[in-house]
Amino acid sequence: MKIRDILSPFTVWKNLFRDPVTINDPVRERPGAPRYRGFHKNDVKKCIGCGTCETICQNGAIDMVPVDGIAAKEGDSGLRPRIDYGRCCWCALCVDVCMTKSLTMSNDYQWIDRDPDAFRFTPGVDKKKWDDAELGYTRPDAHRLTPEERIHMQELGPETRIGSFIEIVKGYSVDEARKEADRCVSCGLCVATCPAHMAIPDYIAAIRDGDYERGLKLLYDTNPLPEVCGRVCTHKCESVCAVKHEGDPIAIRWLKRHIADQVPLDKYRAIVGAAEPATGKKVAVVGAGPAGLSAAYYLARMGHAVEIFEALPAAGGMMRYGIPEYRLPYPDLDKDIAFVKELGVKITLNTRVGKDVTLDDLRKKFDALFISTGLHLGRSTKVPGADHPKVFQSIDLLRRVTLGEDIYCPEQAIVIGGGNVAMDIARTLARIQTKKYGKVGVTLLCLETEDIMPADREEIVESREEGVVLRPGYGPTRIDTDGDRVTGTRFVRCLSVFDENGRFAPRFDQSDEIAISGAMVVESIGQGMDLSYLPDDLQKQIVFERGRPKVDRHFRTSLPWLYAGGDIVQGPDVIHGIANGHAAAVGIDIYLRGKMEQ
Amino acid sequence: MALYEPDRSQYPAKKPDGTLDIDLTSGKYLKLWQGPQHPGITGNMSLELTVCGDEVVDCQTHVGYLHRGFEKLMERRTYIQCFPIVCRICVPEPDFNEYCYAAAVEELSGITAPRRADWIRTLILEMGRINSYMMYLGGQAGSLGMGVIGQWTTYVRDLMLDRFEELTGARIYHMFILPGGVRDGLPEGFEKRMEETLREIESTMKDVHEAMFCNAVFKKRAVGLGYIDPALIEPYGVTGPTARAAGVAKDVRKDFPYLVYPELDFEPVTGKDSDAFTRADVRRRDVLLSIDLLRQILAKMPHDGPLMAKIPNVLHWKVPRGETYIRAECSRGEYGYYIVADGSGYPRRVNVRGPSYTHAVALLERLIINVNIADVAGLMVSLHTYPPEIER
Amino acid sequence: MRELYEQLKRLFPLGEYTEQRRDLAFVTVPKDHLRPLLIHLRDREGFTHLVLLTAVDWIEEGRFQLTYLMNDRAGKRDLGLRVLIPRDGAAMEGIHDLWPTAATYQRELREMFGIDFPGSPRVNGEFILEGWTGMPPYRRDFDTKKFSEENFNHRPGRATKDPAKHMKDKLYPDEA
Amino acid sequence: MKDELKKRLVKGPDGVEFEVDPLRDYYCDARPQVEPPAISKIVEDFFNWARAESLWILGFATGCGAIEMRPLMTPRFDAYRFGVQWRPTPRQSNLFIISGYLSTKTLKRVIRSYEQMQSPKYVMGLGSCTINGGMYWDSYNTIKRLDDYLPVDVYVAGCMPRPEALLAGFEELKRIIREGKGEGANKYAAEFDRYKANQKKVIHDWDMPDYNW
Repeated sequence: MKIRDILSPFTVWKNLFRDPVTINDPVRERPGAPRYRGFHKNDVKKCIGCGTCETICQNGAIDMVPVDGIAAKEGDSGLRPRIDYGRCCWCALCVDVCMTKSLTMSNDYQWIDRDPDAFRFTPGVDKKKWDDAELGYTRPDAHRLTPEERIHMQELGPETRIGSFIEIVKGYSVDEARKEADRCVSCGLCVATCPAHMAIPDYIAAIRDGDYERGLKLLYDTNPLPEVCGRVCTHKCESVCAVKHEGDPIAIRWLKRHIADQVPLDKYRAIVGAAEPATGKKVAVVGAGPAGLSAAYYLARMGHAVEIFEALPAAGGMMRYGIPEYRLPYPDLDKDIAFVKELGVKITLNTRVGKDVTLDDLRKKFDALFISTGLHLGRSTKVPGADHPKVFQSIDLLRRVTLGEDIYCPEQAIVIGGGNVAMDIARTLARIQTKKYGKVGVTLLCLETEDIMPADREEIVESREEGVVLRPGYGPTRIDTDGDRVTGTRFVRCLSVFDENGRFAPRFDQSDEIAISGAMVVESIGQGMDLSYLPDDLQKQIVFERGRPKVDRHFRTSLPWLYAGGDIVQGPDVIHGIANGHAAAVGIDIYLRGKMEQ
Repeated sequence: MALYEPDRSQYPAKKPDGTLDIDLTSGKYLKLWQGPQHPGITGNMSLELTVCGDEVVDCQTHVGYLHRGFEKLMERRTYIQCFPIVCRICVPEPDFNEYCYAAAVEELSGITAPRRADWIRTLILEMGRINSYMMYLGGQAGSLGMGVIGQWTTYVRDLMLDRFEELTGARIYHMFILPGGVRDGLPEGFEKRMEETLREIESTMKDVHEAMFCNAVFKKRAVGLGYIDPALIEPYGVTGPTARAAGVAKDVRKDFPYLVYPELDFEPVTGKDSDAFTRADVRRRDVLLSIDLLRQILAKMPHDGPLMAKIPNVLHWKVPRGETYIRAECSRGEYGYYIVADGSGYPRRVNVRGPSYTHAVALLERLIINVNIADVAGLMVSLHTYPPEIER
Repeated sequence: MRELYEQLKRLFPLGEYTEQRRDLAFVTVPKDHLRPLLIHLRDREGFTHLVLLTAVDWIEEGRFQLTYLMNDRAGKRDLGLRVLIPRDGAAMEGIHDLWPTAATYQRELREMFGIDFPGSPRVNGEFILEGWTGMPPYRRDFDTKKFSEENFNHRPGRATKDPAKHMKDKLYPDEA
Repeated sequence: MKDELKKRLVKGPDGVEFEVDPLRDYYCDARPQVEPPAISKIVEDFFNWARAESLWILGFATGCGAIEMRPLMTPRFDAYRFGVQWRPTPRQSNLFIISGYLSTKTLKRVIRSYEQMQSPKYVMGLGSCTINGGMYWDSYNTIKRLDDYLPVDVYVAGCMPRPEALLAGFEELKRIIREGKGEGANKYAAEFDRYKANQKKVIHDWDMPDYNW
């Protein structure tokens, strides 16, 4: 043993002269680091109650609970996360996965209590001392646990599509659809917003699993027109998608279409199932639009004999005669209708109720009636010159195009209106012009400015791409005519469309007038209904509310055997029509079964 | 077989059936339990010692006091949900769990973590290694009679925990390395504060060298204690500093380079004498190596670029069928994750190979024979085992 | 790794071969050939390090997969040997005489999976669990959540709501 | 039951055979009693003050939380200045920190250690695991609610609670003791049967006496 071995331990003594490293008051002097994952905070106003935090929590520490003062509404479940600190492990996965970034963590870490049940609280609702802490963990911007970008949808370029009526959107491939479906967080906020309350997270899960049969079955539970809805639905669901808060919403509509596209028609019956045993009851449906087809489908499933009466030469209603082919190709519409027929629904075409057959006849022959005749009367602007023969209604033109008629289409056309129908006619005219003249000459004007235009965003973008000139924010004052020719239209700037109560009351700046030249004017400012087929005595018995038949929650009018649905009740929308049809079918079924028991 | 048997030439005698002839009623032998009650370092395991006088003649280890059934729990958690729980498997050095798990899931899913994330991962692993060694050095000195070393090393370890806290947002369970990358980059001014911490550790290591390794008492007690014959290294699955102290330069960082180790300049630390003293010394020099590596990492590390690879939506992350094994060199030896995926959203089987598993049971039972009772704790600590990773 | 497999294949009847990485492969081995193969790998091929020994429960197929992961440090490669044994009356020959440390693994497998290794030291004694009378917990048919709920008290007062269902109850309770 | 714990006949050095029941012979196993407070409130307050200022912790790290106790024992946080120190044996301790999850195997040792501690004694639960199972809520081998098995005086939230939080916990515990509310040991005695029933429900091989001190 060396002497050094004895002496060197005494170097410890040099520490006698060091400053102590002891922290004076560790309890109060040591706040957590800026990134510290301390106790949770939640911005309850930003939170949408989607529950992804609950889903990801491996400790089962989070409950979604209703909170006073926060009601469920579209896009917000009204629930807020309650965290059990008897489970939490402060991994912050809930913060990382939070769709709105409302859930964060403070840098506070001291919570002592005698009562073990106290450690359960709803951040942001139960006041805690760390609610105002500035530091703490928030999800770094680049750190994402769910993909934010929507899978790109292959579309035809404007040059290709303008020359024909070929469908623009190509649809997802299986791989793309699986990737897009993978983005869904399965929160289910969309279900409430969907008028048909489709099981959206479930069918998206079916795509993820590649189980299209399950997917199709789920679709048909609430929607018998998936090919149609997958293309032209107004997809309100996407506007409340939890993913949209940081990124693009899930392409719910296109995923639905993908399922229907993947399954051939001849497999439908085996997957969805056949109708129930016949009940012997008969139901007549007037109008083969989405509501009529939907009602007929569900009634047929329930075992009732259904016959649809359609005035036009093909079934589909507005889906066929309103929506242009480039948005909804006829074969896809036919596929949906074919399956409705396959279930035993009889569709009598070219039969206008009120003319070819009276409603009273139907009343006698059938046990119940469902009317869904839609809005097929165009509304006029009623400005001077609007009654000129070269001033058209968009809805008439679209129908004539579908019927194969050669419509009048000059090199320059003016479309008045800012909704989707206006876009449809503008783009239809653009296609006809391209065929006829090789160039597009359509100007679209509407009262609304671009940010509040009712048309879908992609419609606005795509019509611009196709060469349609958009002049939002103008209202027509006069249509200039010269004998049997229309020469143009004068517009004034629209200052505001709605008054402070939100009612339609446009104000104009008369000094700012423009003149647009065009040999044709198409009015597309809304549609009305034609209920002239209802006999007068019935018209009197039916209660109307703001011009529409009043119905109960089963879409029964004031007459027990008469149900109504679709656009005439709900306003123009495919998915609402489908939902109405379904609800009415349930109501009719209850009514008929009640009668059977008597 | 003879090699694997400890030297029992003196006593007790063997019965014809091969078991030891220990008659507790004779008064010659005594059963003595050590643990599981413990104040920290040796961990919750107990030794059922049979002693004769103050010499251990037989030993059975008892583990399982910390068993939580991780491998079972992971089978019913999704791949992302496993990420927060893996670090709990080893308390003093949790990051290797996070890295091995993340790397295994990435490999099975066909994802490559961004390079910058690899640098940060390496940084964290080396920081964790220093932390773990600081626990060890304090424990080793404490178990052989020197309390003050533990006071110092715990202090510098705490400084390192401060760095961990500002980088990862937590002191002990960092939960920072997740499948796909890491959570965030370095905070501002981190390099400077890290350098200060490293300097503090270096100066403490000098003190430790003086006060512990040059200390006559420590030398007297540790030299020759728990000698591991190099021939035992492979049969007993010995890895890490324990193997390196026997002159076998086993170091996963060098043998099977992972992360950014190929870009770092280092040589594994080895020793010759394979006893408790050499093992302590190898670990002390390993701390210095880690300090050097940390400096290299901070100097070479890129400061921009992505930190996360594109990963599937974690809420339904499915991993294709397959099995893999990912290893890393932790402060105690080879740490590894064997993961079997069956194509679902949950791992089919996860097996954690902690170095303590081989060291603390079979090897300890073998080494402890003929050791003085007073040295049992010192021997246990010199193997540097953490019981939670034995039973998981 | 492929060459090693081809070479071994001439000596042993090997099954399915999966190359996971350049330096890691898994190969299926019939139960009876495991021991000679291990000895061959250890003494001739440099696979001296038994990294781990564990089991996977393929309950659907009624089999356990035992994985012996061997490591050759000099050759910088790993070979995993898969041995499939029937789940009923699962038993396997021990390798604790080749690697004494394997005895620990075998004790764990015995306790956690119920796979017997006759002759392995202390294999029937308690290892990790204490007073355990039920099914070996790592078997797939053992439900840890159910067990936990039945045996331990959880704190009451927890209740959660599904957002979609809650919204239905609040916003459209009557609709289909 | 282990062989060595079974009743057996033993031959003494004098050749006389006698029966040994290790379970009864090893332990003192009378039921615990509720200790009434001192007659005078001033005396009791004084006692409580003294108890509060000398928290002696049993050095039994039952789970991961132990790792944050070492910093407390060392200069940086230095709990000793607050009258808190760690003792190696239950006989000298009056505070048991359950540092996180408890496997049933450890629970058995914890119960014995707790019972051997001197009254009045206190229990502090660290982290989520002691409150409601924490991240091991679905594990087959850990208990979920510590207050089913031992009377807990104070809980500290966190996983792990940091040393600073532990110090705050000591402050709170001192306050509780000074107010005379640290009645864990008496609660254990009063509700002894409930605690024992819960303990025996999860510890399947109960090979020890019901109470030992």
